[in-house]
Amino acid sequence: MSAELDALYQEIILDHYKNPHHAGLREPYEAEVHHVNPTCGDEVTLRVHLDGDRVVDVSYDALGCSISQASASVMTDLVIGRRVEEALAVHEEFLALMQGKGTVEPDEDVLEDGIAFAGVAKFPARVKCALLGWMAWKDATSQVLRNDNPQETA
Amino acid sequence: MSAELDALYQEIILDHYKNPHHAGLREPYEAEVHHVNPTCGDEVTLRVHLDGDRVVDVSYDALGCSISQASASVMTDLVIGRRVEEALAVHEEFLALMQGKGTVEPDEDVLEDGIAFAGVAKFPARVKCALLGWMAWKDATSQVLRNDNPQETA
Amino acid sequence: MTIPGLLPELEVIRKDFPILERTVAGGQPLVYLDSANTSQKPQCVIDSMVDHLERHNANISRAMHALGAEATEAFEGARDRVAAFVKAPSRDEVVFTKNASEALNLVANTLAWAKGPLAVGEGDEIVITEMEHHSNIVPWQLLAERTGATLRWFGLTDDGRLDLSGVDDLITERTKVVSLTWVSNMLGTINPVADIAARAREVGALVVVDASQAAPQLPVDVVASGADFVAFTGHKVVGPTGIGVLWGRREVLEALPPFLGGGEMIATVSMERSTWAGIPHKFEAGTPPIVEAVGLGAAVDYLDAVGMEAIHAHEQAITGYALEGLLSVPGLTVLGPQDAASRGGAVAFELAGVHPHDVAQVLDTRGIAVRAGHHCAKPAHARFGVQSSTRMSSYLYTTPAEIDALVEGLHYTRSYFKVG
Amino acid sequence: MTIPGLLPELEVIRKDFPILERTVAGGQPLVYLDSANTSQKPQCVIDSMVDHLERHNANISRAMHALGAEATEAFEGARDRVAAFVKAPSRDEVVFTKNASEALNLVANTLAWAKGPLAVGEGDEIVITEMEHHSNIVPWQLLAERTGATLRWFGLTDDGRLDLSGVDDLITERTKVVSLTWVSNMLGTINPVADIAARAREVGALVVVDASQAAPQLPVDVVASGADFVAFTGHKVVGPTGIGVLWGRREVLEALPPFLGGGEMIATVSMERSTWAGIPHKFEAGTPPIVEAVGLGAAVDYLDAVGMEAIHAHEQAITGYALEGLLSVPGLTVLGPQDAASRGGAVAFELAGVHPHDVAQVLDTRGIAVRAGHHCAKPAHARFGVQSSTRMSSYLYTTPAEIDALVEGLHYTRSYFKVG
Ligand SMILES: Cc1ncc(COP(=O)(O)O)c(C=O)c1O
Ligand SMILES: Cc1ncc(COP(=O)(O)O)c(C=O)c1O
Repeated sequence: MSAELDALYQEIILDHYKNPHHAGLREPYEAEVHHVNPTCGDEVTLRVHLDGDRVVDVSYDALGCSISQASASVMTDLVIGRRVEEALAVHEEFLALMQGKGTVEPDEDVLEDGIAFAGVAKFPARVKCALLGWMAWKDATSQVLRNDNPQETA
Repeated sequence: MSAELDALYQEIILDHYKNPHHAGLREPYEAEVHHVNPTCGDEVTLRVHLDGDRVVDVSYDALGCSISQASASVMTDLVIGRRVEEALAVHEEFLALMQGKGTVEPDEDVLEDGIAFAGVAKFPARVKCALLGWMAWKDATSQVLRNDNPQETA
Repeated sequence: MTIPGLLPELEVIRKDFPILERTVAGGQPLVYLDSANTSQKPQCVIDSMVDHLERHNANISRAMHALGAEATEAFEGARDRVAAFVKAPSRDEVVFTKNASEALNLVANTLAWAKGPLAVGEGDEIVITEMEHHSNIVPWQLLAERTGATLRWFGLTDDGRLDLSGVDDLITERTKVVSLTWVSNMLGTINPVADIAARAREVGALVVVDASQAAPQLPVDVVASGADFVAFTGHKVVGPTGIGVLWGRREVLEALPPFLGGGEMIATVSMERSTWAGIPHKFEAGTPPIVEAVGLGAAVDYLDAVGMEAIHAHEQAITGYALEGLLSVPGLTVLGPQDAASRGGAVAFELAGVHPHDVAQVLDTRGIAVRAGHHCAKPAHARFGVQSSTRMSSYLYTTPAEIDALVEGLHYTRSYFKVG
Repeated sequence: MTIPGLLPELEVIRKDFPILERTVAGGQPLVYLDSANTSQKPQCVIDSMVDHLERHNANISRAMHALGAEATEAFEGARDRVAAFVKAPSRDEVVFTKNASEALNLVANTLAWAKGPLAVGEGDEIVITEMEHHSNIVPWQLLAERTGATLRWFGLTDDGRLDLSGVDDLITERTKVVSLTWVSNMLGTINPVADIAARAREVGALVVVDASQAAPQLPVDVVASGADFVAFTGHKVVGPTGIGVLWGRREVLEALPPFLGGGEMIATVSMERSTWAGIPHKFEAGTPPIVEAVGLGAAVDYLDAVGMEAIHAHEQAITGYALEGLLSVPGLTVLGPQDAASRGGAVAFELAGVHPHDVAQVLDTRGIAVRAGHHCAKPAHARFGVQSSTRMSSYLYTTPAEIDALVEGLHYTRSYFKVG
């Protein structure tokens, strides 16, 4: 049973959980969202700061399990500094991995630390945890993009 | 199966069904009620005319199956002309017969043609039919009695 | 007996339904002709429920353990199957209720509280028909009474169809909702729902279709029906009691306020205020009918395996045969359309001189189960000047021999009551 | 292991529950500690449902044939058994709903439409508590929002009991309804419902008791509870999903307007207006959960046969043993009262350094089923400054050995996550 657990709780995940990257809420930002997982109550408040088509910062305050926290941390590593379009492509790749029920082979070149979540896909109840931060990021980003003249809302 | 049916559809019942006694709505009356059997939709409109403690007339307009029609007819035979108290006692006796699931031995001296309904008690779905007219009569009678100064409502 | 359209493997199908092997009334075989009231259940439906209760029972969503995951998958899997059964564009548009009545009340009730374009109020009109089941009348009476809106309805023609002559007077700019049955449970009439829906769309009214009698018998395509909502009930599609289905168009479901409040339908709750989950969960407060969904999933799979087209053909063949047999009984009058092609498999009739309750009683002593009464359609009975009727209704397991037994039983009834 | 109060024939009882023989997580025996979420079902309940579906299935009341009479008797017989289970003065006061959530919504919803003395409006107050399940919060939030009434609530003490210090400020002449849980599904607290009901009666308020967690564990006497309404749910009393119970005092049920409209709840229907059936049918629109009532009847019979006093003693013994074991785990904090005597069998806890979802996951790989999350009690979690917790909950089939497995699993969890 430990092997099964280890497949889920990769060292990388536990590391990110204990030491989350880019945690905390920062300014400036163009959109802030609050997402919850109604099932278990995990919550994330997340802000994005774009400059043109570039993701300059993603800051967040997350309450949740190791998987959801680590996933948010990994997500920020993967999207900050990228062009929005590229970041969205990474998001797609991560989504495909999570929804693949364990059949999708992760691409380390794209997902980097995100490949540690491959095992999560086999635990349907945890997929929502792993996606919480990503969904919040995507939502916030779309809000900024929808807004033709992005304004500071702080 | 014909024997079973015959236990239910006694000749007396079919006679009353074809030639109901005291049918039609008449004046004078002190109370009129309308009862329905919500299950099958059988309906009866019934009027009572009391003079002091005596049941002078019971008139009715009934739509329903053989059992409910015959039962109303037999009921009028049994209550008209009686003192209210006596009539209510007959009602109790009939009720006991109907709710006895076929275990109660009917008393012909009290129930007269009403004993023909003994077989109905074995058909739970038909008990409501047999009681429809009786319940309406009891309801109407109580209305008159509740009214300290009975007035013509016609 | 070979009638074109009958299911070819009828005897095999009957073997799937354990109750059909029962005897009643002192050893006589059961002739079950009350399927419009509730259908019988195939073994595979019963087995799926037993397997769930014996091996996978847990609460759903909220439970994260192995059993919880299995139960959730079984429940949500059933939603997928039901969505496929009615060709719903999205599984999220399939809301599980407790029966068709609740599904219809859900719509009427949330409209009573809706704000904005969906709000119903004074001056607005709700249109139903005179052939509705009480479950598609009373919710709208309550809505009208509570909001000050006016209830109007389509009358019926003498042959038991909707009287569409005044449609343009009835469905107008004032109309907010048109709710009608697809197939009448009393007259058998199949209504032109898509045409009426098209007219309702023109004036911007919502269209609610009561498919309680249609879903068991016809291939249903919710989008093609033109409706905004389609309701039906589990126990009439060879599924269990305790579950019904409301399909609704996403935009409308999303715009409606919640129905019942509680667990599962929330996004977050504080003492001061709460926010709602997305559809379909917004409308599913509390522990849903889990084992019932499992049974319903197996039921629609069963129907799909037999084939809804084939079932429809079978119903039509049996109904045609039944109409012929019934009309051979002297003094018998069939209510509703007389041709099988334009009707469903419920046939209500009168037998001169014998009250329906007595007809049903005599048939019952011969093992034949039919329904007598108003069939929860009092206004339709009133329209035809009758207080009640006898109704036979067939389903995919009904045989011509059962119809013969009915017809014979009706002849016997007449002789027993010495009519004619 | 002998602990005073345990059910003497525990191994025999376990044999009644087929699912307990299942293995999970690669061959490990199932340790089911999630009974407050939903209970497992004994074979006799499952068999009663199968027998009904295979032999007696028909619609009720409306069907007059042999099967219809059998189904009606089975359904109404279940009402008699449930009435006896909660000591209802009259079977007519027992309304079948789809779950406890619907039962609570039924009361809140009909009060929104009530006229006369029961009407709720501006200036009126509704009192609940901070430890309610979402299903006893959201319906009252909706009622308050829709009528302009004000929602108020009892706060909680640090040890997880109702803070009754301000009761006279909270329950006043303005109070129309007091609704509270008998046993908390998160904190385990058993509330003094009769005392609070007495106070509410003084000011003429209606009292609604959510007995969803009480009915499975305690002998319930609805009259002694002092309540006007008592709600519980079938699936937590070893019955099936798809059925709940609302008991209500006759006068109040009779005075309330109808809830859902449709078949079965009417006296008569015309297109212009309808009248209602008497209670309980007035509140049971549409085909009711028939096979579910059959299962529930068998379920309460089963519990009565084991004996509710004995079950209560068992729960207390197991809970005491569990509290002891849990508190031996370093870093573990139990939420709610710490003594078994004043609480029910659900124990929510925190484990320092490990998120509840992760605790549940590790336990699941050992075959142990617990619940993690907010347990539909977000406000109670917020009160204790936690977002979620892990909850173990026992029932009449729970053994001390299962508690040992849990405690061992928690030690393992700590070591796996390298805390302490
Ligand atoms: C205290 C309490 N109230 C209400 C409910 C709601 O019950 P149901 O989900 O069956 O409607 C539950 C269980 O989920 C509960 O524990
Ligand atoms: C046309 C129609 N509508 C609605 C219903 C109500 O279904 P249920 O009783 O399952 O809610 C029925 C069946 O009773 C029906 O035949």
